Amino acid sequence: MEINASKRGPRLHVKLCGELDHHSAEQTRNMLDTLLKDITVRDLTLDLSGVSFMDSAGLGVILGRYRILSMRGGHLTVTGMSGAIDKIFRMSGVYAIVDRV
Amino acid sequence: MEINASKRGPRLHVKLCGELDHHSAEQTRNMLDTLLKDITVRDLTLDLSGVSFMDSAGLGVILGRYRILSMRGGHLTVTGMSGAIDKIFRMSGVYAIVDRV
Amino acid sequence: MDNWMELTFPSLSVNEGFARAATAAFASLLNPTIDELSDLRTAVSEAVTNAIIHAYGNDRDAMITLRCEAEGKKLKVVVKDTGCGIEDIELARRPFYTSKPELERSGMGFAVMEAFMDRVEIESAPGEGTAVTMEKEIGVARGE
Amino acid sequence: MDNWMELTFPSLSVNEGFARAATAAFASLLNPTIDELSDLRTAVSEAVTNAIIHAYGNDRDAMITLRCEAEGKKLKVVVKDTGCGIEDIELARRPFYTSKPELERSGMGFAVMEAFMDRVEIESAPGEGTAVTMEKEIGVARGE
Ligand SMILES: Nc1ncnc2c1ncn2[C@@H]1O[C@H](COP(=O)(O)OP(=O)(O)O)[C@@H](O)[C@H]1O
Ligand SMILES: Nc1ncnc2c1ncn2[C@@H]1O[C@H](COP(=O)(O)OP(=O)(O)O)[C@@H](O)[C@H]1O
Repeated sequence: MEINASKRGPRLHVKLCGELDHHSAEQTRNMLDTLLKDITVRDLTLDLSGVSFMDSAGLGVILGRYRILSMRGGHLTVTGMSGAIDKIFRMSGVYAIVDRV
Repeated sequence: MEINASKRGPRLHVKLCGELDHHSAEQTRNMLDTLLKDITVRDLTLDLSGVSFMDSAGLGVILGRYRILSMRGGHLTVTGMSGAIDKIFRMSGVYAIVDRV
Repeated sequence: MDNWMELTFPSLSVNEGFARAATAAFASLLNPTIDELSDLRTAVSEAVTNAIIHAYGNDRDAMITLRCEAEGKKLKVVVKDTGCGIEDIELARRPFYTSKPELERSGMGFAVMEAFMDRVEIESAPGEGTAVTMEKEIGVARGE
Repeated sequence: MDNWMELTFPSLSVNEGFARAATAAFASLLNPTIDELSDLRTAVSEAVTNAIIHAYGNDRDAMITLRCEAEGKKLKVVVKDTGCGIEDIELARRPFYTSKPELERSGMGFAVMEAFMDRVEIESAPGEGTAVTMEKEIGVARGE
């Protein structure tokens, strides 16, 4: 997984590129959590337009980061979902807790 | 295999698109031989720029058509070879009997 | 075309992507739509990942078998392990249930398989292993 | 990464492309160059086609086994059949020799395998079958 991050005040924008499955989940999680160690980050936007594959392991990564952010009163936003990723998000009810643009 | 043919006098130009292996060889051979039934065809140019894969079965198809043409005093020309196809042609000495452009 | 393939590989996470690609390559022979291929890749990824994580834990030398069968437009995929097995299949199928929350598993694996395939059947015996059988009709979205 | 896979499929010509794709998907885990992947696909295609045409003739129900093993940067591929076997291996290896000229075989199959892989070994017993073992170092062209 390749990640590209940029920060502006409390907003962190991260673009993920690659396949987000169980194999890449741990590395992705670690990279994101390193960025989230900066406690001034309140709003994380995950740009998934470069994610060519995602299964429920990716869901776990996203829900885990949502928990970290909501504990500090922050928000998680997802963007750039392919049809397949959108299908998983819809069936799992993710859009009820995570913002989308 | 998809083939696209155009004729001008004794010259037949055929563009092949697809993978030329044993699986597609028979169909490719049949389509080419149907075109070669027209005995006014003397020069056949095979445009291989759309051939994404070729192995020695493809070599067999090309050498077979070369034989048909040389029996009627004609020529076979190949063009648009990828690096991989060029490698097979070089190692098998095809360029000694078949023209290339 | 009636065809099949059987693939065996060790339970390494790097093979999740390989299993997806091999299944997609086989399914391509049935002339699927891009969406069908994507659904299939996702479902296979869930089943293979479960074998790696749940059936075998950290045993990297255990083996997973993936079998695909094509009959007409119907594709059957069986993912089989000889791992720990599932005690309560009904519970396992329940959306959001996971026995490994500490690994940030979402508990949505079987739900995803069910949503992306036409039929999902689980056979399992504790201590012996699990076989997940999934079926999907190919070419439906194209209206064939 | 040390990894392997074993794939079994029936001797249908449609599986020539499938076998190439599955091998390429496995080899991709070794981070090959495009040329190396192309060489590998060609060599595997030759060996699988030979099993279909020569070992089994028109028997569509016979089985072919393709095994890949990765050790460091070395990839080993074994294509195995239980078909008619080869009487004279030295003759079979000779460029332009073919026992099936009526099928427009070029007799270049083994020569192509040798040109595209680092090492090719043939084991065969008449009436029992043939195993073609091929090796190629991956990442060489990249100068790793
Ligand atoms: N192959 C398997 N072997 C043993 N247990 C399994 C297997 N597959 C699934 N399970 C069990 O079923 C539960 C639910 O699976 P699933 O819906 O895929 O969710 P998750 O993988 O996120 O836990 C798992 O947490 C595990 O306890
Ligand atoms: N798997 C096999 N089983 C039996 N005979 C084989 C096998 N592979 C190759 N041969 C024999 O070796 C000969 C040479 O093979 P090859 O160099 O691939 O050329 P071709 O396939 O064009 O005939 C074949 O014509 C056949 O007689």
